[in-house]
Amino acid sequence: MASNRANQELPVIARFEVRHRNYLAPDGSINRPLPAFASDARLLVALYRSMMLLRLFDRKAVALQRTGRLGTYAVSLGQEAVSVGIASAMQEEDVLLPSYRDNGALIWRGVKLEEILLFWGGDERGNDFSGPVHDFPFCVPVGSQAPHAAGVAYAFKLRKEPRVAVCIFGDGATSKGDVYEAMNFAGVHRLPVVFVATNNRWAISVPLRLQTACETLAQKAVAAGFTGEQVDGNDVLAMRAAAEEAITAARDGKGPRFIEAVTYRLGDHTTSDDASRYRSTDEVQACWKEEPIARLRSYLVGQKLWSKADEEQLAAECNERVEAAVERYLATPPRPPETMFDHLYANLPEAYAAQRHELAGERDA
Amino acid sequence: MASNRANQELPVIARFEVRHRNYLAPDGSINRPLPAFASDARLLVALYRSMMLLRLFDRKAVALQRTGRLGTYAVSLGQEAVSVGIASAMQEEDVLLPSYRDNGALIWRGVKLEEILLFWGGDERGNDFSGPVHDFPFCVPVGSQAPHAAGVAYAFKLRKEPRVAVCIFGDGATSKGDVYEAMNFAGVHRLPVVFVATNNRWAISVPLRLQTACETLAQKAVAAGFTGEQVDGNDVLAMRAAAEEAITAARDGKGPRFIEAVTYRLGDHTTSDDASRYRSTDEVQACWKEEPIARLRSYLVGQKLWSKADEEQLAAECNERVEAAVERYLATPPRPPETMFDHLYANLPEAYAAQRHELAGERDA
Amino acid sequence: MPRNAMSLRESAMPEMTLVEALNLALARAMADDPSVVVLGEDVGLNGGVFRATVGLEKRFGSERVLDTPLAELLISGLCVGMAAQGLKPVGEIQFMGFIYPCLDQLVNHASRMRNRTQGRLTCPMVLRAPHGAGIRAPEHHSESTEAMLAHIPGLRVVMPSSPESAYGLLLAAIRDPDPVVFLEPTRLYRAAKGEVEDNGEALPLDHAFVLREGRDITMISWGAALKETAAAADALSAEGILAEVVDLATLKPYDEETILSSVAKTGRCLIVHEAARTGGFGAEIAATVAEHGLSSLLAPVTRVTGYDTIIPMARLEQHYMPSVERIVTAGRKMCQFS
Amino acid sequence: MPRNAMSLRESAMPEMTLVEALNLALARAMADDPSVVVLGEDVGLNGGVFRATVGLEKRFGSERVLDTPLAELLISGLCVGMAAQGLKPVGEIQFMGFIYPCLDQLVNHASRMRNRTQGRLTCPMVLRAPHGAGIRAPEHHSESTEAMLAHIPGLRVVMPSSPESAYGLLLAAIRDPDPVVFLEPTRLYRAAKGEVEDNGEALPLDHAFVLREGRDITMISWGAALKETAAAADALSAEGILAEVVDLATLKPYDEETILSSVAKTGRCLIVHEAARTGGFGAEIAATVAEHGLSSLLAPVTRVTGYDTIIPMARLEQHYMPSVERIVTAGRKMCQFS
Ligand SMILES: Cc1ncc(C[n+]2csc(CCOP(=O)(O)OP(=O)(O)O)c2C)c(N)n1
Ligand SMILES: Cc1ncc(C[n+]2csc(CCOP(=O)(O)OP(=O)(O)O)c2C)c(N)n1
Ligand SMILES: [Mg+2]
Ligand SMILES: [Mg+2]
Repeated sequence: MASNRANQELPVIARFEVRHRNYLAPDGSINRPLPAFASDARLLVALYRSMMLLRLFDRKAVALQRTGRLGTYAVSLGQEAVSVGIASAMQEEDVLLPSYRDNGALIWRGVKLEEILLFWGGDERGNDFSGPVHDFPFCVPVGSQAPHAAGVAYAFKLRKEPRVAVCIFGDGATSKGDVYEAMNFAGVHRLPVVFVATNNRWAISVPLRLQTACETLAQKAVAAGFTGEQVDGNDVLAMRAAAEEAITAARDGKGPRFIEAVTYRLGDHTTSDDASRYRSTDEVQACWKEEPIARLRSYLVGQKLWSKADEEQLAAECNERVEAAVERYLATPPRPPETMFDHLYANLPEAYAAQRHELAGERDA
Repeated sequence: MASNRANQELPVIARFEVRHRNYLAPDGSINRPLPAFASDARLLVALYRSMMLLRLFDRKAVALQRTGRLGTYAVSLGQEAVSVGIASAMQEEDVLLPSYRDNGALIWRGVKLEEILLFWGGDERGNDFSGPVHDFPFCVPVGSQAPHAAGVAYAFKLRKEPRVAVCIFGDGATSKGDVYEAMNFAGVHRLPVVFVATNNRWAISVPLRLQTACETLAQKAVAAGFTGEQVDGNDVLAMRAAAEEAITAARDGKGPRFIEAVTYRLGDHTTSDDASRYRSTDEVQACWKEEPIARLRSYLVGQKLWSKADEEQLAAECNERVEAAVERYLATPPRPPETMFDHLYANLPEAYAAQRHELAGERDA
Repeated sequence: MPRNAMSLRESAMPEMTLVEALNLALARAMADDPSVVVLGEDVGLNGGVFRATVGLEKRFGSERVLDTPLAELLISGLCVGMAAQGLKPVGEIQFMGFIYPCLDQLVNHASRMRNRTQGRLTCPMVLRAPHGAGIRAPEHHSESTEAMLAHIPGLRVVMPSSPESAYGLLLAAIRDPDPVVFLEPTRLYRAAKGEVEDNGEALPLDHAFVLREGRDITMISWGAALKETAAAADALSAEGILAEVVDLATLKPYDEETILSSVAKTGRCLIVHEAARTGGFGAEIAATVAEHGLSSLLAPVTRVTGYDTIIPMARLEQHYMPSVERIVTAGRKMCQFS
Repeated sequence: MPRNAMSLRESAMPEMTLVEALNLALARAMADDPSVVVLGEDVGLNGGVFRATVGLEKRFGSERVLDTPLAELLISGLCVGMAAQGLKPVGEIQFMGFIYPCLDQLVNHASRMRNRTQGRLTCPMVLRAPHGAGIRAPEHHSESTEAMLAHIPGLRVVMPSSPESAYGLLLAAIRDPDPVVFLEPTRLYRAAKGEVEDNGEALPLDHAFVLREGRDITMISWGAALKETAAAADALSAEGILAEVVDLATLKPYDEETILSSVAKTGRCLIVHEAARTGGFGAEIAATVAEHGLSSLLAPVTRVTGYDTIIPMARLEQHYMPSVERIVTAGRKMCQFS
């Protein structure tokens, strides 16, 4: 077409590209030279153990939900490498701003399993958790934590603290203006923040192609003036390497980075969802072949870093840990109703003290 | 740095580029072969006349404001080529969604000068204008008309109408999530919509570098999955050509386009602003050399399409037209107070009829 | 449907749930008028997270039943643009807790498009969202902030409380030439059942419905809280207190007349809503009675509401919402007042 | 400052405008506390479109006085993140008409950060915005939708009405450990003058101020409308009607006690606000009086407010806002009531 040709003759004034990172093939073989940390066997095993714990914990949580002992719950099935890989590259003093599906990161950072259960069991005390005190709680309104991440990173920069904010959200979240506005601001001030989009290809029933026309989510960063990279989100080594690189760069004052982690949500969106309504078993089956835990296991076994016995012992350990947490969760009585007024303000205004009283059943009018 | 090198070795999976369009140099000479429409002398003269009318109208509007006969007003000084160039490429049945600084487009599309004055004089009747009936009124909340443009374009697509929505906003607006969300949606459905960012390098006192880290605004389209082009916004031929190409493509079902029009706001932000507080006279002076009207005049004069006599006649015509409009504006009395309830709902609910009565002073209890 | 005939009670005939009634109304509206378009997250193939749009995509196609990207501001803004072009968009916001990004579009555009263009452009859109707690949903899923919306001139705010009113009011909202926010009671989606005839008849907007006539006290409520309000009226009647129950149904603009005439009859006005008390829409009702019905009052106007705190998550939500007991206690006290 | 000593009247001593008082408070807060950060559109070199932040960037640097991109949602969200990190951000929204994109952050995050984390994270932020009409500003620049904000549990909403209260309340808002929306009366920015001592003393929040003592009628107002309310009180006193004028000042949480005790004394409650009537915050005051002050009422509670329509642009805005005449007429009528 003439006009198209005309356009093609115009000078190019800016170019951008998106790169892709992967080390481990689905069968556990190696696609390219591994990053330095991969020589640390203990780290690799720790990553593996953590993903496994998450998977078993998820399974238990769903069972609790099915038997009426937990509220709606969102599993990480198939996506374990993303949140675990990211968290493993963070320092304690960094700040995590997760979405509701990032249990893997919370657990890595020290949040107790029973605290996570408390939250999904409908108890705010789950948010007053044992992880780093400045970490944000789960964010339910999709993408709305991204501006917080920019604000946190701005505080770090202002105070000249070598800390990094890490914000994780889904592919659906990348459609929200919140995320775009936050990224654009982070670009302007070269803030120490890393944005991670977990592209599990579905936002509940909405497939990626209805979410955006972009061929990669990584290119969203072009609109914010910094670099985006696409990472195989089922390869925990790639996740860890990409996160390490991005977090280090951010810490060194080199500004924000964006990571697209391509994975797949093997389970339902949450326990309230029935994914069979909107996607085929074939698609899910195919993606099972890519999943991150088997992949790392193959690699570790191949490297003689992991054995069948290790696997059995790990399963036993994890189950024990999960069961103990469940017990503590179930043994935690609800807080008294009137505590819903606690922490409403630093000091409860007089105006509401009467309501608190009423709730406490102390109607001493 | 090692980690950077590592990244550079990763395979590239997507590439993007931004092109720049310009035909006329500031001195009116030609930088590259002109688009076909440039052989239409009457069109070129019409573009020139329209830009000139706008500049003279603006001057008069400011005078009215300074003498208390008009409210806050935003001039297009230096940016005339953008709105005129864009509008000139639209069909009557297309829909314009302008911001508050796009008088040039409204006038081209048939909105009367006195209607524009009425609006800025604080009278809603200015929005019930003589332009195409479906065109949107000025949008004051920055960027908030972008989702409307996507909605309008969706309606066109649904009804299979060969019409295009054209949405114009500023560089500041590109920081708003509204604009991003709308563009992203337009990309998904390949909607017939053209987004135009008038990059006049300032959002009131905020310079572009504090608005975004992007080297071009055109690259914002990469995040929405379609093409963005940077255009010399002081070259009305480039504006018209880019708009024509984009609008034609949109009309032909080829999806949305994004145009960054690089220009400069030679005047204050509005009559409420004093730009000397935040930018240097030198900067402004330098930009005067680039302005669009002198540029086109030089070209036209060089082509023997325009003479000094033409210029004098045009000025007289414009002034006459402007004065007549001002007279009609000043002769329009405010509407009766109770009409503030008219068009609140299609039928005024009983609940508010009494308030309307009260306002009308018809307190017949 | 006669004005006083609606009821939350069960009927002897085949019944449907409230959410099924909504689905029926949507299907009817789409079949009647090709300009009706449904859009939102998961409204297509999935049929909506609450199944309100189930079957619509299959029947009317994915161009008219449209899964949007995850962006509520976008959904509301698209509706404005579509409506200005003569479509009749029905947007779905998955939970009321996610409606806030729409407020800019609702306040600055939807509600004033007609007025600011003096009628040249209009905005016949509906924005649906489930409101309220009680289904043990996660954080941010239990909001009842209708008062924020009912303050916006040019908007209509409608809140059905039964399958019958859901059907008739949704049809009315879609046919209305102005923007309507339509808030549906989450915990009644499946719990409320009733017989709904798919006769295409809309209920009037800006009308309050007297669900039950009474003598001693007027109990005004809307949306989900009508369930407890009606149950409290039952309980009070067992004590000999005859309560008149009014379903406000449309909050903006609302039916002052029905309220004032009921209070004139009973002399007592008890308002029940799930939203937090301070600045809730109950305040507006109380203010109207204090302005125009003062002389008939036999007892102070009373509000039984959600507490003035963040609505707690599942473990405490039942303590937050107005309970039958709290309503009965308040009503009893008012009737003892002299 | 003694509780009853504030006045909108002029003083014999050197004066400053309301906006200068705000500037003084901001400078004081920034000097006192290095964690205070000012952010918004044009707040830096330009000193804010109303000049409230003039000089701050020069004095405290562009890292602490930060020109943001044009994005209000971002501004509010940044504040939440900064505040959770121990900064004390003071965000500026250029006009209240552009505050709506902040609502999601205010409702879902700022107001509940403390409660939902059980005190682990907090949100000591201030969001400033000018409210109200009367300066012939363009469309969307004249909003008074404080009622939408005052319904949000966990938030504070503060509205000064004079240079003195602007200074003292802004200091209080910045020092408060919880999120505060601070709405400034646009048309009093330069019109209201008063003597302000830069003594670093904050005024109490959640306190209403009795600006003028009276006997016959309590007139409650806030923000910009206090100007006309005070003038109406003057006019009524010329007729022998002694009005008590209460500046609500903090709407959320508000000072019920001062209102109820004043109404108990005068027996009449007249509420004046610029916002649209239906669902305005006046409804809450009226409801409280109807609930807890009913027995003392000698006349119906009355609201004089903006009309329930879109606030018109400049040519009609004066007809929209409560005028001295409308207030006087209402007050007179209430005092004739028996
Ligand atoms: C703002 C907002 N809108 C809607 C929802 C309801 N909702 C919860 S999760 C979800 C899909 C999110 O998809 P994505 O961002 O891809 O994350 P994923 O669940 O796949 O991890 C939706 C629509 C929400 N929580 N927040
Ligand atoms: C949402 C919103 N925020 C703030 C304002 C106040 N305001 C009016 S114009 C403007 C700057 C706009 O800059 P830009 O988008 O570059 O357009 P320009 O004025 O340069 O044409 C601002 C901040 C507004 N109108 N809308
Ligand atoms: Mg997803
Ligand atoms: Mg600009």
